[in-house]
Amino acid sequence: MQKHEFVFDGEIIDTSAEKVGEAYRVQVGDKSFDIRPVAPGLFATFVDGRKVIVASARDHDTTYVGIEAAVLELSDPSSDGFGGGAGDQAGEKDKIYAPMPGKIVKLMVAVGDTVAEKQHVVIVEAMKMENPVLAKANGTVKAINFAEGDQVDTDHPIVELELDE
Amino acid sequence: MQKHEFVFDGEIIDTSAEKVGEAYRVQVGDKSFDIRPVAPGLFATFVDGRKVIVASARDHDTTYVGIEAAVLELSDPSSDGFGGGAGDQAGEKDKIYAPMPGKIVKLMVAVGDTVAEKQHVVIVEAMKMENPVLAKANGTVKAINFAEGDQVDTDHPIVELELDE
Amino acid sequence: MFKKILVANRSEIAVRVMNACRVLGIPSVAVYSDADENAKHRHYADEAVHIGPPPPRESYLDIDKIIAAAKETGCDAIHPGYGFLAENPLLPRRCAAEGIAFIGPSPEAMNLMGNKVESRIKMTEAGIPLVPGMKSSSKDPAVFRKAADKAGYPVMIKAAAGGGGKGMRIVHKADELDAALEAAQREALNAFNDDTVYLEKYIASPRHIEFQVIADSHGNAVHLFERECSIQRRHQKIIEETPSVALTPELRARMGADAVKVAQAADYVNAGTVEFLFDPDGNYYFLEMNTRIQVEHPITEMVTGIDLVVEQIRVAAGLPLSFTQEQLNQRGHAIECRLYAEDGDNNFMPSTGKILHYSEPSGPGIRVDSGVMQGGQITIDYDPIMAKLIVHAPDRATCINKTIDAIHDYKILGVKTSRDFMVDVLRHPDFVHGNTFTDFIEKHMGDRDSNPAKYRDLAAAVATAAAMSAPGAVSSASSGNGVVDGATPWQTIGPWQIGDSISAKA
Amino acid sequence: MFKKILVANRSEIAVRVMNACRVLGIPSVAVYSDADENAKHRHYADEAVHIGPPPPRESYLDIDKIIAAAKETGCDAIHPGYGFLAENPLLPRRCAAEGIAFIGPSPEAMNLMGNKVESRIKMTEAGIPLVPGMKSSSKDPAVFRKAADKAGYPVMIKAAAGGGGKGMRIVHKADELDAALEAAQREALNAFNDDTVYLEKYIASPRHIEFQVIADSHGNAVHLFERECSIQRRHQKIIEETPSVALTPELRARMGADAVKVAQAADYVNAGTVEFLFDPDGNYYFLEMNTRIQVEHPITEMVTGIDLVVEQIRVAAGLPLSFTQEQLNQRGHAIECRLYAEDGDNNFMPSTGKILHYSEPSGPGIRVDSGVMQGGQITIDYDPIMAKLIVHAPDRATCINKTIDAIHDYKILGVKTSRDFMVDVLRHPDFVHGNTFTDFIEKHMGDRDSNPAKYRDLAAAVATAAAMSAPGAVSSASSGNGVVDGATPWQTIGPWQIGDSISAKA
Repeated sequence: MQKHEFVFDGEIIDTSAEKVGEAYRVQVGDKSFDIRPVAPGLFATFVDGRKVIVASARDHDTTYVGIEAAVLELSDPSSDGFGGGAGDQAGEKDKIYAPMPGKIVKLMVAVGDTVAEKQHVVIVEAMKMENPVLAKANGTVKAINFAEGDQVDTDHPIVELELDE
Repeated sequence: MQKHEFVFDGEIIDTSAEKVGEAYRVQVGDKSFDIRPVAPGLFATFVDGRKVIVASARDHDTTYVGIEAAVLELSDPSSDGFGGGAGDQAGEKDKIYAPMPGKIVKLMVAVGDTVAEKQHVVIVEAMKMENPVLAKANGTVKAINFAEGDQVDTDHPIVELELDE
Repeated sequence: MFKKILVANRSEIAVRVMNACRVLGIPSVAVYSDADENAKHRHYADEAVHIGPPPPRESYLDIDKIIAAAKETGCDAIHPGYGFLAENPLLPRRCAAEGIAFIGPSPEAMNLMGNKVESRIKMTEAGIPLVPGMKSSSKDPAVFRKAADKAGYPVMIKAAAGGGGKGMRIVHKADELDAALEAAQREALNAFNDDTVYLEKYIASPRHIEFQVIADSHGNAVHLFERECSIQRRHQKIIEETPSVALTPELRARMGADAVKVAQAADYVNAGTVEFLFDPDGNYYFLEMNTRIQVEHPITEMVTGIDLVVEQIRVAAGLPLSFTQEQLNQRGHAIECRLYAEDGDNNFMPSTGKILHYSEPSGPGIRVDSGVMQGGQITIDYDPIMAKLIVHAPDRATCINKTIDAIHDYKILGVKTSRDFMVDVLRHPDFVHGNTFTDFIEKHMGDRDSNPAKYRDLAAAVATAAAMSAPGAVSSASSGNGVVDGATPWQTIGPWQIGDSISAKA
Repeated sequence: MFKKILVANRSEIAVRVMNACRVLGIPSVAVYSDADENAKHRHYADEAVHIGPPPPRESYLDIDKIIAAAKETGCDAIHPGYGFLAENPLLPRRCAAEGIAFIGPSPEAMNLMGNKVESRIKMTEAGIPLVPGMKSSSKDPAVFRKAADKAGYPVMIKAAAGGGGKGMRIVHKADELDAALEAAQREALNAFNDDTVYLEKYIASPRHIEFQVIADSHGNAVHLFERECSIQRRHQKIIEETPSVALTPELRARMGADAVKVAQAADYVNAGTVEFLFDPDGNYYFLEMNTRIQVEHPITEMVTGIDLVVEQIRVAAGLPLSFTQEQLNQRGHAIECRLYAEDGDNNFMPSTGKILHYSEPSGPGIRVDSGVMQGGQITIDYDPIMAKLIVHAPDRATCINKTIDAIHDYKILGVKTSRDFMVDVLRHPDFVHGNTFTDFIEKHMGDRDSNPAKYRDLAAAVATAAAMSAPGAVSSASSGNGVVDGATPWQTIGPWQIGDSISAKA
């Protein structure tokens, strides 16, 4: 019986599992799943009584699991607090990051502005498209760390907010 | 520069090869081939100026190579004289083996009979089909090691011949 | 519609039927013997039930076990595929008694058509042209000798319960008749558990042209045009195509109408195939009707756009046909190549072993119906069909070339196949010109020289690269832990450099 | 016919064109930038030539480099795919000067249709119905304001050189016009190196219905029926289907005849697409003609059985069309889903990274045109389209269900896609009922909740099994040595036991 721990959406999930023949019987809470490896990165299991193939792959501290059309990202709890990834993954709603490396074509807020959740604050051009970046919560702009025309990566916040209570 | 040796159809083939980037440049006689791994067991190369995908797999001492619709079997020279496989591969024309495990349904020759190349000598039933087994050379039947109804494998000759000169 | 379907078969046809179930949103249940513990059809189904040891009589042919598996898993219908129990009327009878639907014809229609002798009588009455021969079977070799003398040699002995070339023998001379009769009876007994055989005149150099039909329980019956299956070895089809180059639109309409008449005469409800011999003078003779989905059904699907197995299931569920004769047409050309585990360079001797490497071709117009996986074992227990390659193209010439390309891209190592043999058939001028008769292989391929030695040096180079490449880059029999891959060659093509620094040189 | 064809493009369309070359037996040459050193299109071709750094202007858009690559490899024809140079008349002009055939229209026809303003004038003359708007472009915002007031808000700003939603803006109110104009011009400049934009009336809630046409150099021009491409986000198509539920046979024939008239008015020789807006009252308006093979061409191939790229190459080689209008018909229903590297749950934000796992669906009626491989990198350099899933079925309802199944079987990990978003579209009652208008996503998907949390426990169980399974059973980013696999899930399904001992329990 092996124990494992994953973080999904800020919550810890505990699992315990044993090998039964070629498959793994995994206990998650009060549910039991049988998961059988069928090919590199592919597993067979059941969803709503129908056999399905699910996919899994790891990158650094994250396990990606593809079930039907959904992809879930599970982090190792050991990595970096809960979230384990770039800032955007960590649930830091006060920092606004570019979703991908690109060029800032428009800054739509200034320090001191109040912004609402889902408000467009920056436009980043990447892959030949202008991509609006949205605020993740209501707040006031505390800092702007880049200027229009700057190249940005995904590790440094473009805009920082003072969140409303 | 690495040297390799294979046996094909009773003949030794010497190769020498070096790695060039991700590919292997292999010299065989006065010809040079570039072979690039593209996936597990698959390689890209050229036949008559067109890019083709070829397949390769090993089992025991034999390397199987699939090129276009052909499959070639190359043996390691170290294994067992030249041939390296079951008797049928070794070019022993005086011994007649079942091509696959099965049941002898008919023996069509007796000790002392003369047989001609391609003459049907035994019928072996396997996979629900009656499969004639042919003599591989002209000769005289020296020994018959099984009876009708016997199960045979591929390692023991059913009929042994005294070959004509 | 059915709630859950048990597929009483194995290999590619079981997978094909399960695919139709998926399209219809119906869960499927596989049955498997010990030999098929890791077979593709077992894993493809939603559920699977073990039904016994490898010999078919103790598993796939055991009606009690099939019925028990269906009841255990709550199936309300059974699809028999082809072969095994597909043409055994005991299965539909038992299904009826157990309240399970049988996806196939009534036992009466199956009985009639399954017995080649009875069906000949019925079809003579219905006005369908027939090959001259015995009106009934016999155990007495003298009756066969007399019938053969009357029809004139060459004659053909065929299993009454037959199909697939088993229990079939051509006899050219009177003194060969007794031995051939004995062999045919023995094979028929083994294959069908019934040694009844009969005899008819052997038509030299005919084409084998068959018509796909389907009929529902509401009185609708249509044909889905022809398939030409003249390329046979030992009376077993290996390459099929549609349309046939031999048919004019008029002849096609006439034969199609006769095929529908055959189905109607038998009160037939299901997909079925009416086989005709087509002689060089343009006459055709009813040969037999196969009361099941046929191995070569996909080429009809390609040119008509109809999913025959889906339609077969719908019809079995009592639904009317979802199309009329007028709505059907033929589009383009389709060829099927049967990949048997056999040695195309050595008299089609069955080949067994482990599949060391397996990768399928892919692309627009290319379909593979397969029942095998890399790492799988081909054993002596069952028919050696591993997969079918089906290619669709706008015209016959393009289709031939596309098929050859696809065969080249189809990689199977460890078990012998007749891939190279089939390429030689497809390239033969007589095939290209449509001169396809059932003696094609005997006539044109007898002195064929496969000569793989032309690839000798390249093969040694590849073997060298394989030996040198990183562990894991080459699949190996010893690494077979059930984790498999069946990537198609061109889907998975990886890093490759070309240009000044590295290229092919002679 | 051509001796060797250079494909001046990348990703899935380059692979698609090379596949047509293979069908025709013509060797193909790829070009690739530094970013595409390991890209699929590079490896799929017979030869490949490196043409520079990642930015398109220094590689895929550099005509000198393309021509030099063609000459270096002895190509006598160039296929431009879609995007990049496909609608740039400088390439056919240069090809003509260098004695290389261009597989596309004449520069004159391209010029005419590439310029939305000129083409509107020409089509008005030809009697084709048009959306009211500006007759010519301008740099002066005041001209746009005046035209907008005349046509009445809402209006739409479009790039004259445009396509794919770039440089396009809807403006609902006068005070939004200036900002939108500026943004559209900026995007147009970046995308097409030309900031010319124009304005026309915005038709609210229309359908986008386009007709595939093809014309040869012998005066033959036909249409291959419609594609409905109403499911768009940010004016970019994501799901296309054919036939359209909105067309009656009469309307189809009339619009098809108008589409042919458009091609003829432009002296057009090549495959092309005539786009119409179709308003809720059944009126249609000419929108533009795309003078290239279109992203969504495969659905037309599925229902007509024609290989459009093969036909395009034949026509460019001076051969007549291999079919007439009368020989064409629509069979069944086809749906295409575009797989972009983007986050369907987050405003379609582009996504980059390494493809950690990649496996494609397969089976009868399922086709995948893809340009990516497991282990490949999705970078910011190019359009985020990775692959197209194309599904064909006898009817629309079956096609929708089969498409959802195929999306489920399509596994891509490491880069985000809108697969789940597309399943939600396909399942939406308005989609199922054919209520497909260009505002579908805005209207129905705005408050969509993807909620992958329902799979939370199962995902944790799979992650646990993955962690426990043998090394190598799980693909890992760190193992990426260029050895890839792209096996389809159901092709490669391996050992699996079910029955009493082990099964799914809740």
